[in-house]
Amino acid sequence: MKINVLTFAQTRTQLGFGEKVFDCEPNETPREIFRRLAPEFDPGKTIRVAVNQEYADWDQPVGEAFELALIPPVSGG
Amino acid sequence: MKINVLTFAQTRTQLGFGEKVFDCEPNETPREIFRRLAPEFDPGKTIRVAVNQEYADWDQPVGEAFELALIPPVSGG
Amino acid sequence: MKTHIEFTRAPIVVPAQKNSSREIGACLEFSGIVRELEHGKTIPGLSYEAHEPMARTQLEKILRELGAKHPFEEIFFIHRLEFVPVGEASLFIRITSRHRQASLAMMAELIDRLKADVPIWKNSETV
Amino acid sequence: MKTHIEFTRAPIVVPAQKNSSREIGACLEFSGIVRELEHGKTIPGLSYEAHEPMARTQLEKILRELGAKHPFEEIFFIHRLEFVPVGEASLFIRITSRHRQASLAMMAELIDRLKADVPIWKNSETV
Repeated sequence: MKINVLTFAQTRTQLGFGEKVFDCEPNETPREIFRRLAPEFDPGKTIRVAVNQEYADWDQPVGEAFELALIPPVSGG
Repeated sequence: MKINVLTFAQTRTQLGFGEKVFDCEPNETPREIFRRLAPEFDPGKTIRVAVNQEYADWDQPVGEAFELALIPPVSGG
Repeated sequence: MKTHIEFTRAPIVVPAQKNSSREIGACLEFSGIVRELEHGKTIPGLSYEAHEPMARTQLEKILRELGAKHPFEEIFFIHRLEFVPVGEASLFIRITSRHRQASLAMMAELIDRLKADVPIWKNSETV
Repeated sequence: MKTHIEFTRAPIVVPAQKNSSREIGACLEFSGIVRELEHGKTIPGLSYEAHEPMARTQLEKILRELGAKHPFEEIFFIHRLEFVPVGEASLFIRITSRHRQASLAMMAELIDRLKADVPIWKNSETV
């Protein structure tokens, strides 16, 4: 299946793209997908992941998700 | 000495005037002055008194005060 | 910390916004509006009276006290007196500060103090 | 409880005030303004980016959650994106409610939640 991967702020710099479509399997977790597409990238404890625009678990399979987004610490306002 | 007495809201209705000049002595307290000029009036626990535009004690002599005001519970805003 | 205290018998005119400093990060404005129902009764408006010089003195004291805890840049405080029809503002407060927390805490505490200690009274005028 | 959420790339235009109900007693407005000093450095402004659809979803969820505790009449939430020069607003929030407490609590908690959970980021642009 295809999944749209979005990055923002410092994660866009780290990964070198803002939006890209990747292949993945429904039983893959966000952590596994990012390990595959950006082996150097470590989310640490501060970067969250969103699946279909909801905060999600790094270790929960993505299922039929259409979108995966890296959410570094936010700073709106 | 002369003292200017002000009343507001329900105390104006109770005393029947909004502003009036009275004679008093520096060693009289607000309670004594009001007992003399409005014997029926009872400040109870909710009506405060202001001497020279500062909240004051009902039982403290007024001294050289120029103004005595009855301050029923306030409701601005 | 600049303060402006005003009492008016006409509809409140919100003062123009000009930032006095490039370090202001928050501007908070509150309008208190007269509601149609007062203790379950429909009213045309509220009438306000004040001991104006004492209200001003008390407000200045309260602003000094609260400003020591919540440093602000500038406060506009405007209270309308006499008759205020339903739907119009009886009170307007603007607070500017570097950080939002000071404005928010200041606003909440200032209105609490206003309603406890500043000699202003409302009387509902029933039809 | 009506909510309006808007993202704009132009200077924020404060929406006209029309009271939707004669039972509104409080109108609270917050503007978040870009300050000149960011971590001790002078900046010309800040650039904001957002995951816009997710930011909107998160805000709607937060407004539902907070509205259950602090019943409000209407909320306007406007966040500016891209470059915002010093002295201009990056954020505008208007909350109307029957009583002031709901607007004040809502405003404080909404901004806290915005700064914790809504996918919007600022980047300072140094000269």
